[in-house]
Amino acid sequence: MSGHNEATGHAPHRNYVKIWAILMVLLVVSVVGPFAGIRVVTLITAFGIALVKAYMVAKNFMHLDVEKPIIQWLMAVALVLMVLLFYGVAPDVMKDRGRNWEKDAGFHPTVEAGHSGAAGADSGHATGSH
Amino acid sequence: MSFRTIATTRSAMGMPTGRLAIWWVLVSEVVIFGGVLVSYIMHRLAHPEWADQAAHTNLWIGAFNTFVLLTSSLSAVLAHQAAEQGNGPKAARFLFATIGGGAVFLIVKAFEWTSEITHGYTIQSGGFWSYYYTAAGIHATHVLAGMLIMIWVAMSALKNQDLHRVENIGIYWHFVDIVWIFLFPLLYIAK
Amino acid sequence: MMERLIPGASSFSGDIDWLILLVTVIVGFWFLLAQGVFFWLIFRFRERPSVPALYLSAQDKVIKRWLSAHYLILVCDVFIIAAAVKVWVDVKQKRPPADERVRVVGQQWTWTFVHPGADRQLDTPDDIVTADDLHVEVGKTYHFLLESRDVVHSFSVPVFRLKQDAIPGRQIVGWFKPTRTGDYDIQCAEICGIGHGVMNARIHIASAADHQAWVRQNTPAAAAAGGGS
Amino acid sequence: MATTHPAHAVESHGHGHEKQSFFKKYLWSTDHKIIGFQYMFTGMAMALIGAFFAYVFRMQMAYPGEAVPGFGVVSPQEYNALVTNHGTIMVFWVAMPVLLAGFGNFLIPLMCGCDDMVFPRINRLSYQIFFLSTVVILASLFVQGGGFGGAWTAYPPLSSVSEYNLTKIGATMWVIAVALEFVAFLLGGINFITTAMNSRAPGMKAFDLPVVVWMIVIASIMFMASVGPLIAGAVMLLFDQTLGTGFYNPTRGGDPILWQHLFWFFGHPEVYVVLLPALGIVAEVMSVFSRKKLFGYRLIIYTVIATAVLSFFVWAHHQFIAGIDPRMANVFTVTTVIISVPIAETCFLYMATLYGGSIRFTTPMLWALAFLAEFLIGGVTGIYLGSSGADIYLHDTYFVVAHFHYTFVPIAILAVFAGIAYWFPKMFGKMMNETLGKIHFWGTVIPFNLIFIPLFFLGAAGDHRRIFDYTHFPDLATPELQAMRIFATLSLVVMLLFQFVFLYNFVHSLIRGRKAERNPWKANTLEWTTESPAPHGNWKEMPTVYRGPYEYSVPGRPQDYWPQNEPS
Repeated sequence: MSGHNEATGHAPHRNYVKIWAILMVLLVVSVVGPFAGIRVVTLITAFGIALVKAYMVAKNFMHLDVEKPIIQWLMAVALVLMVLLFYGVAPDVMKDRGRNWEKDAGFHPTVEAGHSGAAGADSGHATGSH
Repeated sequence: MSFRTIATTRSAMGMPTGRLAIWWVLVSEVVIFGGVLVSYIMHRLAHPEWADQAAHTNLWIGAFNTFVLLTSSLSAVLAHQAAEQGNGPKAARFLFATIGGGAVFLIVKAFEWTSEITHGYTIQSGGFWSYYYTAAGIHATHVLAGMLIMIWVAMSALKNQDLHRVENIGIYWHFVDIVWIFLFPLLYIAK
Repeated sequence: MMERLIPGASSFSGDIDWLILLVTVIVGFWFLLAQGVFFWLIFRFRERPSVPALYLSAQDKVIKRWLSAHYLILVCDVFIIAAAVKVWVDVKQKRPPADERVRVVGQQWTWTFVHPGADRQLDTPDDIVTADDLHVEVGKTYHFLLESRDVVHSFSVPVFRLKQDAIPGRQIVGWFKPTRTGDYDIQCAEICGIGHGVMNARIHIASAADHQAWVRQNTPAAAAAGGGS
Repeated sequence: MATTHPAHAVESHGHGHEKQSFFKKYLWSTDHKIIGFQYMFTGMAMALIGAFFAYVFRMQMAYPGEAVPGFGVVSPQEYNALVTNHGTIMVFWVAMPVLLAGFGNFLIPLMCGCDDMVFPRINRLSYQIFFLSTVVILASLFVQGGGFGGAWTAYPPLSSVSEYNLTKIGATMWVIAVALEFVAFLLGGINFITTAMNSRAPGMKAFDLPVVVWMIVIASIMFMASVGPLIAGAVMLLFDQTLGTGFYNPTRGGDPILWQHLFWFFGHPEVYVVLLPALGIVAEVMSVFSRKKLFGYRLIIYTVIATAVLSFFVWAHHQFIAGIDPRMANVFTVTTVIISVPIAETCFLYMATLYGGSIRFTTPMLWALAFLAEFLIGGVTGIYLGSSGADIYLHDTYFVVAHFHYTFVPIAILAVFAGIAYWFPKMFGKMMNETLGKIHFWGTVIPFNLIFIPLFFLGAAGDHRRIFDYTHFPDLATPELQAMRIFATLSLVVMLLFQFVFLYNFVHSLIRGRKAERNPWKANTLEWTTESPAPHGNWKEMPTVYRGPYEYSVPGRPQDYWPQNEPS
């Protein structure tokens, strides 16, 4: 099955080594970025460059640019779904107080998970005020 | 008895079946990693104090592993190029280089984790470490699975068989690479 | 409609009953219409000898006629959404100022209620702590501070039409205003382990005089002595 | 690459039919039909188990504390485990394997006109993983401490901390089983999607596919797109249980609400994942037995896609009172109620198909019509629960239970029986007994309504879910309410007893049934153009497609059907 070249019209030549070299430069930048000590710069060099690198790998190595549009849409939709998940969940999970609740800093459960104890196994009795 | 069914050889939408399938695999992988990363990002933003835990990760090991994975991606795409030219043995050699890259990645990771665990930073040590080990662990499992499948693909590529699989496993490998590209800043740089 | 099944005893129970009735009317109309048409179609177009089936392809005009149901349903939806959101905002999103606050703590498998006592302030020595019995006064607006000490519970008072999950590690605030005296069930409505089925409590809604009498009788002795001086 | 010239290519089957051992033919087969049967029979066996659970806990509810015949006295722990595993099994081990994997495997290659799935060995692996998950979930009921009892939604910390659920091993095995099951269906789903996309018969365009194939594919895509976060969440839950992490532990920076979101982000689309194949089966059956072209074929698919897309935006309506931000609830109310528009449109289009038809009341048609009528009840009662204001009261009451059983029973029972009665000739080469089929039909549908209509009223009266004994709640322990519970329970027993009619009919027809011809129902779709039962490889010569699947009663033709593969 060597047919997909004709089928999708892959670009015949790409200089993969050159792309790899660019990726390496970007990697160096993202590692060096935090040493500037400026938060904004770190964010850009870390996540901005991660996006660029991911885009380059997807485009050039995975050949997503010459892939069928339906595949490009698929990937985009999957990513959009994750954004949707984030914005659906964040109001509840990401904050420490909401419209009608706040996280309880002094919360002590009856059982500390991971440190197994016998307490809580039998029916709890009413304890005093919080 | 041949396992190659007529169904497999058809291509009603003008795209090889294997490649189509691998993209669907990636859709399911995007949402799996998406679930972990969305949860992690949310908690990370909610807990600035996790930065103290993150400060103990080793940036240089992370950077080295990024380098290894990016390079292995290069050899994977070169293997694809060789396979397109019909040169199975050459493709297999590049694939073995990629497998080697994956092995280096996992070995480095094993040493990194061992060192961290002996310093007392286990999966129970805090929220960041839980996500750190879980996200990187799921990723490492994917690297391992990709290597095993790649060995199988390379063995048949040596005999000039099933060369289309070289591209498919390559697409998967690049995806695993992309996941790491995001894990690297999320786990190692953001402090 | 709902009052026949279960009495309503809070200021918003009537609103929720009204919303349920509204949905029943709107949805019931569509339901009966659809079922009526459906059974008529089944009866009318049963197989009869020498009557062949029609060959209809969905032409534009026909499609449009069927699509118009879209808009009708959408209009009904808007009514339902508007009513539902209004009730929701009143019950869950807005909170009228409180006359008193009570703390409700869920725990496997009991409810602990902290009443503010005579001074109407929580976290003072005269707080009255009870297990599985909540005493409130009719006509007063209460804010409840809902907590859980272990797993997810759900504080459900059917006569109030009120329900709110208790999440460990969070304090959730809600409100209610009893409008009718009597003793009613409090349930845990979220599965919470073996004893979920016995995690029952009672709410005692009393008139002002009766409630004050209860408060006096149950004020902790130490607090009564200290508070009286 | 013969497929680039579809009209001229004649594909024929290379490998002959060598004699195979029983093991190779039925247990280790890569044949899509056999794998479909494996899924279907496993699912049906699990349905019996799940039904038995329902019988036991309904009996306990009706006669609290008394020994249940065939089980004994039910302890609270056992009650929780039964309720939990009834839900889990019925959704993940009955509805999914039978509808999606069973019918999907059997139908997609036959309806697409190809010899097998595109990846037969992955398909086999999919079933093997699924079988393993079945073993794990069943074994979890017998380990020390008993089966997991934290409801099928498994909200942490109850599910994540063994001191709370008291079923350390059972809870862990439950998570592992569910995760394995997801992996199995991901592998299966990739097969379904690629087969339908890429392996259609020459001449067959996407809109020549029968609706059921579309539905199964859309369902697989939805499953694939929604399950990822839950797989991640399940791994995190497993680590919370076994490795002592704190992903859902509020004292350690985690959040119990996170699981609820991850679960329902999958959990709501999941409802549509099982609904769509059922809708597809019903479309096939209704079109054939009313001898009518399916009305608005494309429109049905568009409305279903609209429903599928919308269903990703509604998940938090399961959490209205779970402590989520009340303002978010308003958003989710809007999306939830709006979803009624496309799904009602789909129902109208189905009903429009009946208009002008010539309806034959065969057993499959009865099941399909009952599906529509009953599903409508499930649909309209959903509006109550989607309206946030009303959900404050109705949430976690028996109203919810009745609502989703009015969706799931039509989906996983009525539509499945429609499918089995319809495709039985093609599956096994025998006709099913119509009289027994109709007895079974009425014996199932009438008690089904008698079970769940009382539950609506019980729920409205304040009965909340998963309670093993209502005598502790004075307001609920009234004789009237208890009489309704007993009535529902007895109806359930009647309904379960009538299932033996089906089992008898199934086995009897398999052995003694009248031999089926190729096309006993005079249907158009491709699976009826091969022998009954379809041989390995499906066709000796692969079919070519010339028209859509629903050309019934075309004027000017001697017959009232026009098979897809018949040259014009």
